[in-house]
Amino acid sequence: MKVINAVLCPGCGSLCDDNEVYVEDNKIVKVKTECAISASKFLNYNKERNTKPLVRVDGQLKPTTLEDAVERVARMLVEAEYPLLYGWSLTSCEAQKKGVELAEEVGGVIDNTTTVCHGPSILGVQDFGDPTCTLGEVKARADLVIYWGCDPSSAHPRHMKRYSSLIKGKFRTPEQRKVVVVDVRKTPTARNANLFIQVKPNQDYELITALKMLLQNEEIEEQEVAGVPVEQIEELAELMRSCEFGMLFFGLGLTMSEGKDRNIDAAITLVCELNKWTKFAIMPMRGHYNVTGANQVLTWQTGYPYAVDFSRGYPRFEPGDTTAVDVLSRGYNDATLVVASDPVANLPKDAVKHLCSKPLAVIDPHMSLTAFMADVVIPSTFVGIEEEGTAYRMDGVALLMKKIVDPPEGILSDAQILDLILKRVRELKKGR
Amino acid sequence: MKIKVPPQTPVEGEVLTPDNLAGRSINEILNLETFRGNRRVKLSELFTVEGESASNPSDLHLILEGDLRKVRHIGARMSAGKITINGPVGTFVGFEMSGGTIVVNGDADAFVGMGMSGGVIEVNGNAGDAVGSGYWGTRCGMRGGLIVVKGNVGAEVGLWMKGGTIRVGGNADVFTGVRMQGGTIFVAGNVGAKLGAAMVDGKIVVLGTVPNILPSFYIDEIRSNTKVDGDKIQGPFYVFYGDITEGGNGKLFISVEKNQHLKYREAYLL
Amino acid sequence: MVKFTLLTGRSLTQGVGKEAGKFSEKYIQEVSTCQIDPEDLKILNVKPGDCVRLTTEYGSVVLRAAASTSAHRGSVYIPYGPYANILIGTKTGGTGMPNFKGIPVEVEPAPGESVPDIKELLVKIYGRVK
Amino acid sequence: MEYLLKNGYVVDPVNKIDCERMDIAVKDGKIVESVDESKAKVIDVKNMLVMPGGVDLHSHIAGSKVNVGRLFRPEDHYKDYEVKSGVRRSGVGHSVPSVFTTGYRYAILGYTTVFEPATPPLKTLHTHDELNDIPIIDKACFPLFGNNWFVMESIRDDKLEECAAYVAWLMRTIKGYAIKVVDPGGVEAWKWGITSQDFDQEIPRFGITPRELVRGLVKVNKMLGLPHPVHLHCNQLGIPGNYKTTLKTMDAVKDLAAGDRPILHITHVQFNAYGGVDYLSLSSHADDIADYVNKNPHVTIDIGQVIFGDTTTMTADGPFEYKLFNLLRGKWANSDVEVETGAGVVPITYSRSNYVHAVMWCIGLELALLIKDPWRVFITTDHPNGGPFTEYPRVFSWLMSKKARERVLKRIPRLARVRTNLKDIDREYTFYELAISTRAATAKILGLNNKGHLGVGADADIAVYNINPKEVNPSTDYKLVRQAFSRAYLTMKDGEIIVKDGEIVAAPVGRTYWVNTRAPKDVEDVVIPEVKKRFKEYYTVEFENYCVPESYLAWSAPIQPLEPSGE
Repeated sequence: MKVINAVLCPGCGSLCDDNEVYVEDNKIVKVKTECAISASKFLNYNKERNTKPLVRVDGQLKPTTLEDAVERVARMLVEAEYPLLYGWSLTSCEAQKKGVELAEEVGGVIDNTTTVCHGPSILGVQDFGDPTCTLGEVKARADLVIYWGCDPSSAHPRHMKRYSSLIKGKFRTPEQRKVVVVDVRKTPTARNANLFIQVKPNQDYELITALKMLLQNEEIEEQEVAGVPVEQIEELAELMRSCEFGMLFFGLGLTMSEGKDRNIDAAITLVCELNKWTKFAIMPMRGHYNVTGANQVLTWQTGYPYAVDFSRGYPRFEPGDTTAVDVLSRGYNDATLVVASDPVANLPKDAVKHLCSKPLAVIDPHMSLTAFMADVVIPSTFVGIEEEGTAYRMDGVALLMKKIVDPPEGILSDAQILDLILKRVRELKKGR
Repeated sequence: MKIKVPPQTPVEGEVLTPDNLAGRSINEILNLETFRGNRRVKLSELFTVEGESASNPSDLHLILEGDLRKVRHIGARMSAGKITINGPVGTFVGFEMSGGTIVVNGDADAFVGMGMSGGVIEVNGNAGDAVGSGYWGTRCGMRGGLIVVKGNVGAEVGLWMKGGTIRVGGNADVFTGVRMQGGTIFVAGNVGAKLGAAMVDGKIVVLGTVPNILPSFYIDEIRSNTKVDGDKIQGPFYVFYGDITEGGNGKLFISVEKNQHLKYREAYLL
Repeated sequence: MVKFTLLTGRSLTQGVGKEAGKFSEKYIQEVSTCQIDPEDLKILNVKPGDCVRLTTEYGSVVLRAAASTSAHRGSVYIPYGPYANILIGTKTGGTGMPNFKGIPVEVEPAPGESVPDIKELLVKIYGRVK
Repeated sequence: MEYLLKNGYVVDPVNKIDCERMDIAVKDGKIVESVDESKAKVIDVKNMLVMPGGVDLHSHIAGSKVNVGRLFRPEDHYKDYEVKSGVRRSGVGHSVPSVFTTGYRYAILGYTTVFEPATPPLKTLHTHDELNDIPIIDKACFPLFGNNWFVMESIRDDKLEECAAYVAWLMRTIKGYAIKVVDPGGVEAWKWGITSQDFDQEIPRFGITPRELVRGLVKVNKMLGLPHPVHLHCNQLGIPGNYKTTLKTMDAVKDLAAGDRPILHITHVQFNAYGGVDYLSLSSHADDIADYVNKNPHVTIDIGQVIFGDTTTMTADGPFEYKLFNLLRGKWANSDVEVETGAGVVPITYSRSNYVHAVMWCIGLELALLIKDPWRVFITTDHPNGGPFTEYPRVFSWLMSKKARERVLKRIPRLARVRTNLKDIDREYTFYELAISTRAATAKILGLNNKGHLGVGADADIAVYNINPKEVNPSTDYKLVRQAFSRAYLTMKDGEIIVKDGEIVAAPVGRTYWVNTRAPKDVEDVVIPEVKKRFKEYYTVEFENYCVPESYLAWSAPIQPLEPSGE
């Protein structure tokens, strides 16, 4: 039995890199980790695995050769006038780079799942900036940690113990840290917080506004705001003002409810305001393990982090129009390639309806719901288990994921498959 | 010009401005290129053209017919002349336009008049989100001109707006006048929540209902009427100022009659 | 029929189940269950495990009801997934992001109805598979 | 492939060639004595200016803060884009261009080597990820050490050898090139919200002053024999009256110098040469700085010239960016990095009619003109802090023409003219001096023996500009100078033609240099396990995962350190 140390978990945006994985006969037999999602990932990744390229014939998915599948995807993309290349958050930066190159070559729109997680956060950043830090800064210094509209106990199970509220750092012990949760529900994280503030759905913006008023010593002409008594808001304002290093982690509770980018606008400007009082930083809790990487790669290659339209031969960014849900709901695209994501499970019904009404190809290690609906399915390796690759943690720290076991025979990585498609696309374009 | 068949993929309409078309013969216009999706196509593939061109953009009246829902950026950066669109139209109508007139006899999709600095856009139907906003990151919305929407508008009307006027005949969704820095928004119908959020200057007049007022606005007075571009609008109105968190001096004029649930704020009148 | 606010979100079970596969019992079970406050269940006259029909402006679906004290009164919580998506609209307010949280929803008991099988559901709504 | 560039006017200061008509022969990527004219491809560059490829030692082109600048400024790029064509990938430009565009635009200016001067060690995998994607040019990155806990603790405890071992380990582990110090101790203070760190003030909770820290790192640099001196961004950057700090800093290491090899490079000095007590009384002290540099061979500087227009400031100096944000109230990004450093990004528009900006503009040029030895003052805009690198030709024309300077001087506020010395300076750079300051001297101070000259054995990195140096008088024809330097007639990199008549015709991969340093084995054997032990407490990543493997670099070019020159 082989023991591999310091293994990165390709689970969530925390990208914990201290897991121990035990391998016997090219199989993962045991994982030392404190995280249920991580354990499930390493031990179950091989279940419900499709190892054959599939193609839809008479309504049924039938096995085919890799060559045939690549040919079909390439043709689909070359014939399309406005293909959408969507996904990218559960794969390596190496594959994402190939994706950008392919999107540029076929004149399509490339969008990643940011569009339905922290897209609004990016729009907020583009208006106001991003006073942030790496997670180690929180570990070393934070004496106030706020989780707003996020539930790390459920979505980032080790976040608190490894990076934020429950870890000992150079200048802080866990006992010296205060934890505040603001959410519409009493989440598992909220149950252990020093202060839980239950905000009415869709009224986070009002609550942040009230906080800003109190920080500026302005009077509020209300008894309660967003369902929260003004005294309780004052209590939170005082905690924020008086801490030495405050950290605001926020999640989809802010980006998905009414206000979206404006909620983030408010949260960022709140943190800017707080820096007049003390040191304060803000960070989105990114979900998929390499969605941050997708933003980074797209940004340095195209200038824009998501929703990039190459139809005119150069990158254009018009979120609200070139974002995946808008492209699909307006019926713009005439073909879709989905890589490392499952839009059928994640996007609203009407968007999925259009997705399934046009040619659809999927590259994914899993038999996802989208693969179940696709015309062509190409199985790929699991990055971080069967394949090396770069990934970016939620705070922008890049790390190299390891290869732990060999993939099933004949299965290529996302990057390799995309490269084959790209080559074939170039040949087909030349021939036209 | 009439669109032949509604396109399946988005068409770039930037070329469709009096500035671009003036001085060209019908044949030349038919041979102009644009993009349908990623394909370069001639206008003749998309449109049939009748009538005659003019040598001066300001004398040119371009009439577009048909289903233009997937045609975006029509009238982008135009400076003079007139475009009439008979039918529904796609996103970014009048993008960064500086002069002239666009009339849409149908619904317009999102981002009407993004970054416009002058001219008039009239939508005789509904309009989508972020009417009169600005390109991402510029922190500057519409700076001048007039946008009139007969029907309803989506969220974030007048986002970052700095000047000019937006008139809405129907209802406006959430965040009307968010981050507004100047200019005037008039809504004849109802508005959604977070009216005037983080505005620093400018004026918003609402004749219909307002679900609530943000805690960062203070009541100032009750006025019997107000003016929008010189037109007298009959009140009475609650007048709020804010957004206090931005040190703002924006003004909200809100119908007293339709918003009796705000009566409790009268207690704070000095 | 009672009016609620719909919230969708992540849950640990959904996260763990997802890793086990999107057709796994664990995942499907989790994403086809809606969590409602026990008091609200009483008002609906529904027991945990019973089926309820949820209807929004955008769609309608039958799910299993579960009692949860995390969900506060007046709200219904569904983990992200193919069932929740039926109830979500595509309006993005110019941001690219649909409203996944805070949507008005009507809930009513659905005796005699059952939670649709995932594959049948996909085929029924999105077609393509024969 | 063999080439012969015929009949050009060659300017090659290393080989003391000043506008001589001669041929340059190229074979297998190198400059050679001669080639067989019947086999070689002959390119006639008659009456054109031939120089070594440009070498930029300080330009923020890659890494996390650059990408923050790209990400939060869509308005910076949406009107300046490059369409995909031929070998060229698409991209966007202006002040924070995308990676492909960065490589192309540098090559079009005739630059072939560009160093990224600030990488947080923890985020250096990211920096290399971007450097790998920048085509054509050779590059490297400087890891930040000036606020590093291990460094501060070991210098405090007087354990210089251990500090050197740590620096050596880090440099080769993450594939860095030189010791970069930004606002020594000031970023650590900022992590507690403190925005001002003086040179002789104790760094909070570390019991050491920036003076001790800088001296320690200069000693370490010598012990390790790194090819480039300590590359320092001083305390109090951007603050009126800061010229005193700059002078103090340079003087603090004077006694450590040996021979005439510079031991300290002070970067973008324009931002650190201010007199006055506030922005209203801001004035130029470039003359005092220049005077010091003229008298003391142990320092070199680059200017950090300001260009009027819109750009993006970005630096590891987080507290400076916070202060700038409070002046401008626009967008602000800050990114503190655990244990090591921080970063801030703030967009700015330098305006000719703004008194402060006008003074800044004057100071940069004064520095370049008052420092007599072009081997010790280098032309930069601290891209993109003073302005985008694409504006270099404009800077060249100002340095080469008093008339060009006067055109701008006439249009800045009167008080800015009064409180600066630029109006009284008559000096004009020659092509020879320009070649020193933009390639020969920068290559030399970086320790790149194969760059910055056209002698036999040098890398065949060549720039040909369509201007006749014998006929054109830069003093009056400054517009021609600007035009010629904006679009190289020909850029050759490693013997391959990259730019032809201002257009990109090839886009090969460029090298990434790094220094393969080692401290004595017995010291490293003690220090590295100790670092590993403290790593768990300090960081949030595992020691093993901190490493950037050599295989990660698209074209790894390790450099051996020089002979150590003692403590």
